[in-house]
Amino acid sequence: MYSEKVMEHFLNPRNTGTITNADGVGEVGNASCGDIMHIEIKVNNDVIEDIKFQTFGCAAAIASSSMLTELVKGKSLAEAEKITNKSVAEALGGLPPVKMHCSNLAADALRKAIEDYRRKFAKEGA
Amino acid sequence: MYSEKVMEHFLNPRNTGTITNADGVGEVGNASCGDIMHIEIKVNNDVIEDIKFQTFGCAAAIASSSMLTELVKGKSLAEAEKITNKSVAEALGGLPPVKMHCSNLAADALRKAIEDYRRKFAKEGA
Amino acid sequence: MRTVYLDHNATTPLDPEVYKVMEPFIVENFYNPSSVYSRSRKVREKVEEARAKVASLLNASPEEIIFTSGGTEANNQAIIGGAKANAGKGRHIITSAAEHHAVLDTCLRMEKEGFEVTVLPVDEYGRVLPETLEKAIRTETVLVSIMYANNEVGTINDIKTLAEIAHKNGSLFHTDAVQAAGKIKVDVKDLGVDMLSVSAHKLYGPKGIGCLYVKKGTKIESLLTGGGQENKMRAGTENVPAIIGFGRAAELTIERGTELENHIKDLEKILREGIKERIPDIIFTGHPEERIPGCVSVCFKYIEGESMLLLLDQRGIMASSGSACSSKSLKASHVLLAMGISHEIAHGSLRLSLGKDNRMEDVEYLLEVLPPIVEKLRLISPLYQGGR
Amino acid sequence: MRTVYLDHNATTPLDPEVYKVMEPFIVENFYNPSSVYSRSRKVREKVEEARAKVASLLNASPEEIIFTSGGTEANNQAIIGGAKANAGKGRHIITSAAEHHAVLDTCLRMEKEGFEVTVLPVDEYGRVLPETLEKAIRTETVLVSIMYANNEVGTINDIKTLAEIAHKNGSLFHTDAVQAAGKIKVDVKDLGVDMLSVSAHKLYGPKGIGCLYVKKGTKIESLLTGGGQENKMRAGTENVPAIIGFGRAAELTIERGTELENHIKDLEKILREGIKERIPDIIFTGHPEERIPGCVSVCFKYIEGESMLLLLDQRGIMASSGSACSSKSLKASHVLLAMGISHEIAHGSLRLSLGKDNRMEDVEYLLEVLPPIVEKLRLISPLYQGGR
Ligand SMILES: Cc1ncc(COP(=O)(O)O)c(C=O)c1O
Ligand SMILES: Cc1ncc(COP(=O)(O)O)c(C=O)c1O
Repeated sequence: MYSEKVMEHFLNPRNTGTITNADGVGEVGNASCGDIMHIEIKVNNDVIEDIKFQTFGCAAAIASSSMLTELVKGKSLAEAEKITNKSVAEALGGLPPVKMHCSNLAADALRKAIEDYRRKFAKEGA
Repeated sequence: MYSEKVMEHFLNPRNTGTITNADGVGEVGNASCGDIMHIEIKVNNDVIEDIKFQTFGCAAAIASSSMLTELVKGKSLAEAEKITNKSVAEALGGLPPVKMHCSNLAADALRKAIEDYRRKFAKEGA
Repeated sequence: MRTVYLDHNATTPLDPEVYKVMEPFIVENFYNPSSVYSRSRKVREKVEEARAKVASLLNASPEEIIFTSGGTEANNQAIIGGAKANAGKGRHIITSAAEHHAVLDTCLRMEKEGFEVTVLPVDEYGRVLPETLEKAIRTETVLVSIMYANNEVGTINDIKTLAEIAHKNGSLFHTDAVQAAGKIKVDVKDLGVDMLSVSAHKLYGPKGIGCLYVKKGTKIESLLTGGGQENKMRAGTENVPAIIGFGRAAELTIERGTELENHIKDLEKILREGIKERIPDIIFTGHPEERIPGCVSVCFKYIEGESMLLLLDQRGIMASSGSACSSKSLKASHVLLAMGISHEIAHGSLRLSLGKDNRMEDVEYLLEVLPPIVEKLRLISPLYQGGR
Repeated sequence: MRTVYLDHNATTPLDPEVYKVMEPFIVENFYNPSSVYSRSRKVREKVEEARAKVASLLNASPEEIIFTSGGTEANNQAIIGGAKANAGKGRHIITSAAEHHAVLDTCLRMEKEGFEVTVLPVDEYGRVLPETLEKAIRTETVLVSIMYANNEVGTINDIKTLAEIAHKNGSLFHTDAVQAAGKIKVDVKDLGVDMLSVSAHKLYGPKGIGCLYVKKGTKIESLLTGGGQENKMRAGTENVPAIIGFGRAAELTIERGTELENHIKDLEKILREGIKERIPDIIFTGHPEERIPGCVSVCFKYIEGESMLLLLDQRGIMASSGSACSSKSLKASHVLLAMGISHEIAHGSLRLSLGKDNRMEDVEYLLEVLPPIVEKLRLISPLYQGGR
């Protein structure tokens, strides 16, 4: 069903948990659809210095979150924003068609976290 | 499917064939229903001295004919007329429900042969 | 790696005793039971012996048993065939919200054929309350189909009372006993049902075979038309080895009596208590007493079922979350939702179903493996406050 | 006693090679392919491999194969599911008088659902002539179902031409290829059909499994509702060992190529000539050339089929008279009658169907045993003048 990469990330998820005093926080999904993703980032000089996730969901959702954090950690915000749900799925070696919707959440959660950071930053900058 | 008795009579039918100068001939059935029974009798002093059959039909039909001839050979016409299709089936140890109609022919053919004999006899007697 | 099978409600291992009687009919005695030669007639005899055994398991007569390709076909046959043949009575069907899809979806589909369908709600334990049926039933109700035992939570319905209500109203009563047969006594006369479905692979028999009990005198239409097999009620060359295996599985079930039931109940008790002791924030679902033995259905808050299953699988434990049939679907179990459980909690469901070969060591192993898995998933769950 | 099986159109012996691949999935790998754990997923993979093999036999894609419980279900599924899903086009169905009951009776049953059914006549060989279809087809014809090869007389229809006529009219075309698959090449693309039925037990595979090919894009309704198996087209826990066996049987059929066909044709020729030489007053039925290999259908004047079969059985020869499925019925074969053969002659039909394990000795034995049997029965037949 799942690729080896998915299983590897699911069994050993990277960057789980939360960040004390995170610069940006994003959450998407809801329990009724079966998936919730929560992402927190620490930003320094427009670079994602640290990122952590918490996910309620199936193996595909957990693996997608984990893969996303690996993909963007150390990247600039501009680069990170280019990451799509599709590129997360691709990095995982593909997801079963029936599970594609799960990877749809990870990039969305990150975008929300970046927005959140920008909102705060904009205020501080103002 | 068939009792041993049925199979025995089917494999070794008694009294097959025709009688030269038969006193009575009876035939019932038609090819479209799948069974035809032809019975010839030789009568002496109101006793069935000889009886032969020819049957086109399934094993149950052949066995019923054979059994009927055994049952009535040597019997008086009065006794022979008491033989019913049911008693033929019983003498065979029963027939499968789906085949009951086949034994329905044997006694009918005999009755027709007796009628035929009586008709001729009546004429001669008259 | 050690493996522990705890998914007996999905399917059961074929009993080697069953296999033994099937085997000669797979390769050697392959004859079509409808042919007239003696070898075929011997096969036919064995088929009829199997029918008698299955009938005996249900306290029915052999002529009341129609072999089908499984529980699903039996349910479809009962509902479509029963409703259509008796539509003169009316075009209203009643079923329950906790049914297996083979009943629920088949009933709903009858709407296309001009039937009206009422789906009865169930209580928090998944039971259909007799008063609910009393209220819903009408003169035009042609058929009531309510399951004997639920596949997800194990809850047993009071079929006897429900069937009485249907009969008082002149409606046919069908029950899906796929999860009951082999686990508890199934007596069609005592239950008073008109139709009852069974699937062999749920009672240590082969896949691809089941039956529908149809009470003598009950009018039903056949589902599959063709050769006149199964007394004109179910066309198609008989699946001989499977039928013979089903017969033997039925016979073994009778022989086992309540011994197996008791063995499984003992294990279940330890399993339940062990989980309760070791893992907080859980909800056992299903009726506390009116339940088939061996079915432990439990929701673990804050986490999702499939993740649990895959982590259990890593340790050789096989279980299920919701119904096996809908495990590919992304929706929470319709049964748990019908019982009033929230989506969030329903997503965290785990069903452990014990079977005849399970031993105490299996339960102990599960109790050792499960708690850290739940903990691991909770720690990465945004819903779990303990993780923040 | 020597036994000679000459009833391969009724069912075929399971190939030991097929059994070999099924066996591990009967007892050991009993898992439900819909479950999520790895052992189930491995079973799922094998099911999908089998689907690919069956698809390959028919020159179809795996997604175009729906596994069913046999040929009868495949036919019912095609007719009911195809006609209902496309009833927008119209409610007229066309079939032929020589169809197997699984097609003929299922079509006729659709009359109850508001469909009109035309049963096309066949010619003296049992063929549907294209012009007959041309004349009968109408704008409202939603479905045409005409068999590829006839089970009783072996006649092959010109499916390609018939399907073209249906398609020109915008009607769906289904063919029952139960007797064709395994005996002659079946290529769905070349035939141009929308749906095609196959049964595994007619090609040395297991009983209880078959398939319906449904061309991509063809709308059809499912017959059995329930769990979402078979891509939502056929609910019910998969009959895993049977599916895997079907896959292997399909593969072996491909491997055999035309070798088997030639072997059987050789035997058939000797069988036919031998009968013709030894027994007078006979009528071979079926098309002289357009015929599946191995099917010798012959009527012996003045005598009845069942008697012949039982006497043959006494000598260890297994054969059939008319269709195996209707062997319990007392009516003459509807196929022979449709071909214009009289009741009287049709009752004397014998079908000898050769298979892959038959050898020259089997044919010789039959040729030695059959003539005295025919003679014996003729001598006690009132229709036979030679006997008087
Ligand atoms: C309650 C219930 N009904 C029906 C079925 C369907 O049975 P089968 O898979 O034999 O078609 C199942 C099993 O999946 C079940 O648990
Ligand atoms: C032409 C034809 N169609 C359909 C069937 C039915 O197939 P099954 O017995 O697998 O249901 C048969 C065999 O009996 C057949 O010969």
